[in-house]
Amino acid sequence: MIAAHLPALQIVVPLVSAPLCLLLRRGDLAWALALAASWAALGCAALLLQQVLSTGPISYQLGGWAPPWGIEYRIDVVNGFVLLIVAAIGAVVLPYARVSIAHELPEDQHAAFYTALMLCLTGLLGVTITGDAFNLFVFLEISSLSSYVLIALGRDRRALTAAFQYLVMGTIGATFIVIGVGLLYMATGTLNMLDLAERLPPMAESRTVLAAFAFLTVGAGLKLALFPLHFWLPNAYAYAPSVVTAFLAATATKVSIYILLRFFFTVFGTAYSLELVTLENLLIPLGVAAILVCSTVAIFQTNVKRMLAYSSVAQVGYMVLGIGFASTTGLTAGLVHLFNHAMTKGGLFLALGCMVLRLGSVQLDSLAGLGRRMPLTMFAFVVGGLSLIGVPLTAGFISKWVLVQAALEQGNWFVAGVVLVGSLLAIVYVWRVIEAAYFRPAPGGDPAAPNAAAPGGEIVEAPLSMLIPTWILIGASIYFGIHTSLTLGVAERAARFLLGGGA
Amino acid sequence: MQRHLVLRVTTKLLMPFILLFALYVQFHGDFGPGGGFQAGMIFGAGFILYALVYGIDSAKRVAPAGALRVLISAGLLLYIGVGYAGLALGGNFLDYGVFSAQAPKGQHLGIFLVELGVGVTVAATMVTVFFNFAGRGRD
Amino acid sequence: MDALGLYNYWIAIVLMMTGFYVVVSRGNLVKKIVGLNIFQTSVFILYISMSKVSGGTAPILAEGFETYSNPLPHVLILTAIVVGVATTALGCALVVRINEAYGTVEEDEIQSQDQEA
Amino acid sequence: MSPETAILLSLGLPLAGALLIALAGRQPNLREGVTLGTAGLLFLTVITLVPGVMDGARPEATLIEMLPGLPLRFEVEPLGMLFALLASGLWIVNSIYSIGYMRANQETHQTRFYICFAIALASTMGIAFAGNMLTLFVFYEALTLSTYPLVTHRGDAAAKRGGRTYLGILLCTSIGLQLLAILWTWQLAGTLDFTVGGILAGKASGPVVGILLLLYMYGIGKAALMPFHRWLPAAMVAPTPVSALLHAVAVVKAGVFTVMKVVVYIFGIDLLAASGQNLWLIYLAAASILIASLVALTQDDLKARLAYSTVSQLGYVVLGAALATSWGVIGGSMHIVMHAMGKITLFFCAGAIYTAAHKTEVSELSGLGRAMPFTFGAFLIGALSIIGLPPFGGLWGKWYLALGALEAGQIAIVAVLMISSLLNIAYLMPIPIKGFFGKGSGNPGPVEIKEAPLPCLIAIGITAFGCLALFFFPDSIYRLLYPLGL
Amino acid sequence: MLLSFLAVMAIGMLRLRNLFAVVMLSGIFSLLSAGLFVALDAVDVAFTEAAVGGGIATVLMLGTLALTTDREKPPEGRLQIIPLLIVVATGALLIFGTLDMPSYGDPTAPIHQHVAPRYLADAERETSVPNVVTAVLASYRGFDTMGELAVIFTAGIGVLLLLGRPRKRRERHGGGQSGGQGE
Repeated sequence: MIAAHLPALQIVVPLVSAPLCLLLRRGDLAWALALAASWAALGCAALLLQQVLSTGPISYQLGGWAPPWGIEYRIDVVNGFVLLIVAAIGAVVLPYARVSIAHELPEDQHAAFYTALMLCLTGLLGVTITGDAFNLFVFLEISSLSSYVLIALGRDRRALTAAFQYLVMGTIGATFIVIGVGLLYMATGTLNMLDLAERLPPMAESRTVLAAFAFLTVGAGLKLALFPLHFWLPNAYAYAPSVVTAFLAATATKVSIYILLRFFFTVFGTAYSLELVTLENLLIPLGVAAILVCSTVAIFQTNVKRMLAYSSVAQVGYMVLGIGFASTTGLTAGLVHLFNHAMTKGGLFLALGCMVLRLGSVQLDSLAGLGRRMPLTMFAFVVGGLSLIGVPLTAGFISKWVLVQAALEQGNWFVAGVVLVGSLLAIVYVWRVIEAAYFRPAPGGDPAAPNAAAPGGEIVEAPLSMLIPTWILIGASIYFGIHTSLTLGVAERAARFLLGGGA
Repeated sequence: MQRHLVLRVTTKLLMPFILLFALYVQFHGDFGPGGGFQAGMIFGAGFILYALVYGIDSAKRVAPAGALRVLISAGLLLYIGVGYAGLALGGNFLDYGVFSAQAPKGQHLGIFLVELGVGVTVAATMVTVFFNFAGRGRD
Repeated sequence: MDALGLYNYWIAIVLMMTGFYVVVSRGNLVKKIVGLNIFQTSVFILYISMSKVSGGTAPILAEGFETYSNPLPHVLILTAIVVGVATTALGCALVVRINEAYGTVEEDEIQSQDQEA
Repeated sequence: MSPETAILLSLGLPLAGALLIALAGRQPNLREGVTLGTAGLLFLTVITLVPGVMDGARPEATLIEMLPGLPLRFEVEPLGMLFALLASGLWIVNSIYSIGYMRANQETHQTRFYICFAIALASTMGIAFAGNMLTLFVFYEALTLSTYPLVTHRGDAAAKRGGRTYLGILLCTSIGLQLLAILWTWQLAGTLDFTVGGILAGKASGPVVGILLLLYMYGIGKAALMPFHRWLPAAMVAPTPVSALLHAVAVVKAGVFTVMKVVVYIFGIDLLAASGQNLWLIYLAAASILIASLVALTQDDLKARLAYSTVSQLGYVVLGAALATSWGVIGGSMHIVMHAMGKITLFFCAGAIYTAAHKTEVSELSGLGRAMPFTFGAFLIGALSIIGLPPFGGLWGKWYLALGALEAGQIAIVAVLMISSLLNIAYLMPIPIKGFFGKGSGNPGPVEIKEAPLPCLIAIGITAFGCLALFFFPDSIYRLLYPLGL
Repeated sequence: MLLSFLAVMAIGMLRLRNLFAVVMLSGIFSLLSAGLFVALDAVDVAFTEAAVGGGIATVLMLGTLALTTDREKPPEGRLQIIPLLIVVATGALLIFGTLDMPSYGDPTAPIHQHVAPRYLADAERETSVPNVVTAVLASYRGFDTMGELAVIFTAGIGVLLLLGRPRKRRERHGGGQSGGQGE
């Protein structure tokens, strides 16, 4: 009974928890509920992926109406994988949230905060799981609106402007997607993705379809901060509350990338996306530019959160590269990096959250001597940083390895070089932090800023409830750097599926 | 505006009609244009009018923030609840067919319920939003 | 493909682009929101125009009519409108807060304030 | 104990040691006891592997499959055996020395020091026993990272600058060039396992081999092939035991060891010799030898002078590899050992001098020899061994190298070897001579200067004796290395 | 014709400096488009658009103006080139896209052939609701509507979170929303 309805539960369990959180009013109760819901969601995702891996794609008809008349949920290896990532991050971030939020938000907002967080989770999951183009838009908006709110809750007033900027950009992006979907609908008369995939090839020449393709690409590009469209991201990540940053950085862009994949390979089909439109000529240069430019910009940031935000844009570049190659290896690289980067960045931002809790700021200078005073947090950051660089035995190494493989397969030496240069740039910005934390003496007298949270200005290690989640993610980024059969295996199957089942 | 007698009276007179119309739109949506969403909008608008004329405070007395908070959630919960009911009765999520022996009747019932949910949440949200904006202005 | 047959779409597109231009070119936050509204409303027009069937009538089944316009776009747009107003509400709320924090709703002034801060 | 367990144990022991050290951080005696104990056990464990390898066995152990078709795999072969023996053996000595040195100079963060040292050794073992290029690369990076805190040990501005150069050059070369080369190899050969005769034979030829070789040689920054040698002098800021670790025990040795492995087991000397791409490498190495020696002449800071001497000595090993002849390979490998023994002696002495007299400049050493004869005597021995005079081990390395050069028909190289030996004399001998015969330059008169603390002296004694011993028993090493020639 | 009116409105909004007028115009814009929707047989949509665009949205924006300012500071004279280019490019792309569209009102267009007919044919029988729009909205695509409701809900929460607490006198950056009581 339950098993048959997992796809619905995957979405509805977190969704129903949202209004309940609001009703509970008391922050801690709301938190407990949200926690439970997110773990349930993780459970669903795990079961779903396991089902898919064993018995192939699942289709679920909402309202019992057969597609294309009703809305269909369709889970295959690809979005099963993404679902797992998103749900996992949600489940890890929530335990962390309690202390961090208690510190960053006033008491009477907690319940509403968890409501918004659960809505965001619901939206992201919904986007990932759905098999209906318009339904995708609706859930995309749920996640977007809630994330605008979440970002605006940051303590710095710049959070407000960042949120507004994001709102404008996001809305434009969403509207573009609507236009794209509308054009597709106009051309085919259906909204169901598979149905579209069947009906599009005959009209591959149609200019309407081409326009739709363009609008969808740009719209998704805005959402995933594809290089020239990334300007909203750094501020948004830098000024949002720590938990929110960690959550969004690890999930939102990933889901947008999934949207891109879905439309390119399932709806339009490999043949169309890569042979007619020859997308790689667009994606690969953009990816390269993203890696080089944004990594360089990251080097010059003094706010560590902002630095990592820029690095995120660069990392998106790697994934886009992977997609651009459009070979099995390339897609595998993209997907595996999707996973690895989610773990690494999530962990890094959580570590930063611990610092915010104790120091009240993540300016490079205020981290001085932190290596002695918050050893566990700082070491977590170091490991995460290494994974970002792509040092062996970390997840980052695996993604880079596969990615360069893909580049070499196509004899694309330039890109291979760029990927490695990207890691070199990463060394620089990661090391600036490490040096500050370990080899700069702590400012005497009052450590950290005047707004240090800990009593007496003495900096102590972050509480376990925050350290453990941080280390879970960091640990994951080590574990999946050594034991890769799971990630690589699934990612490769997904890549095969996209290329094979796409056209 | 506390002193404009005409306004106050006309509002008093209009109020029932607006609300009535809202209800009509709500429940007649199946047959004519309209439905939960529009109804909620009208209801909210009517209430906002009331608030404008009689002042926020009296309006808040009628609909305290806490109550609104509950209502907002209630509507959504109702909708989701209907979905769960579908599950519980062995159908798919949001499958209304199972509510009754003959599917169409079930469908009708389900549609009625979800439209109600929509109406409640929309109206409550509108009023909340308005209150928050207005409340912002005064201090 | 007679041009006349596309006239509707084209006007809609022109409107759309006007709104879009307001959004990207104007520094006043309120005006940006207005722009977004125009932008979205015109998208709605585009959708609805495609649902029209000449000689059809509103898709409320009744005796004496057999051709109806296509209901699906209407449904989609109903949803889209709601999403639009939700966005507007949030946007306005943000603008109010920004105005409180910065004392202005002009993008450039806000930026200059952040610079010196 | 079965070979597999021995292999895994030799990785696990240092790590376990690091853990214990961390726990024992509070009581110095216990902490350093642990260090010594671990070192001893490690050495014994490695010893157990020797007989088998001597008889041609190639014990293996596989950890896990890291990437499809690319497991973390270990396989002990002669070269690695030798390297492991050397590193684990010298670790004991070095620990003894460290105890004396670190305490005498009241260094801070001693716990961190010993921990990182142990981890570095673990990575060294990993490099030594690596069964494929990926494994080697993994531990190569691990070694870089674990030694970084040692280099920046003091934490002051200079140390940080040094550390930055160290890390910058090593990581950039390894990620930027070596990783690329590895991936390319994987692309070409479809395997990265070290196999006798090389894996690229028939897969690559002509210019490809040349480019690959270039990528590898410069990608292995630890081999300090000019012009990527800057990190070595930069790392001089570190305390002396660390310098010893860098120069003798682990780091640079890991570099040249990797070079050897790549040439012998990835390219295969036949392929290299056939492709003729090794010529430029030969000249490069020769140039590196001579230039570095000349630079060493100009250095007044003792440690810096030794550092450049190291750069030039590494040139020998690379040269041996580049000659791509059996004698050359054997000579190069043997030189790894000989140079390690000699250079560690020299560094110990330098450290001892610093500890006892706080002198770092060569010009200040006049007359010190009379105050600390033992140290300077050891220094003399080390120097002679480096120069390659009998009766010291250094001779053999150069001997086989010269043979290799002749075998390859590179008469010029033989000349280079001779010249560089003369240069060695020129920059090394002045130090003991000054020490013994130079007139004590008054301030602080040699009177109150005594020998360094006992542990240091013990260590120095052992290594100096080592230099002597190696001269008399080269044949065991030779028998161990002999299969490489094939 | 109606459309042309709309165009005028839009241009007006672009030019006008007085935000109050602009908002009013946008209200009228919505109402006009509502009228247009009626003309296009989309009564439900028209109804909603009137209620939303003419009503709520306008009220919201007026509220915003009341809380901020109703003057837009005159933008630097020259009209920005890059935005214009972006816009023109997008527009051109769309026009290009329309070229292959079925002409307006053409009953043989694919959208009238594929999915929709089933709704028109069976909705009443299957859901006993004559208003097909309602049927599709609430039943066939009921899940979309649930999502839509969630969006509204989100907006409500958002406004609650953003404006729900009385403003503080000084809102310097660094210590933004902290302290103070909820409603």
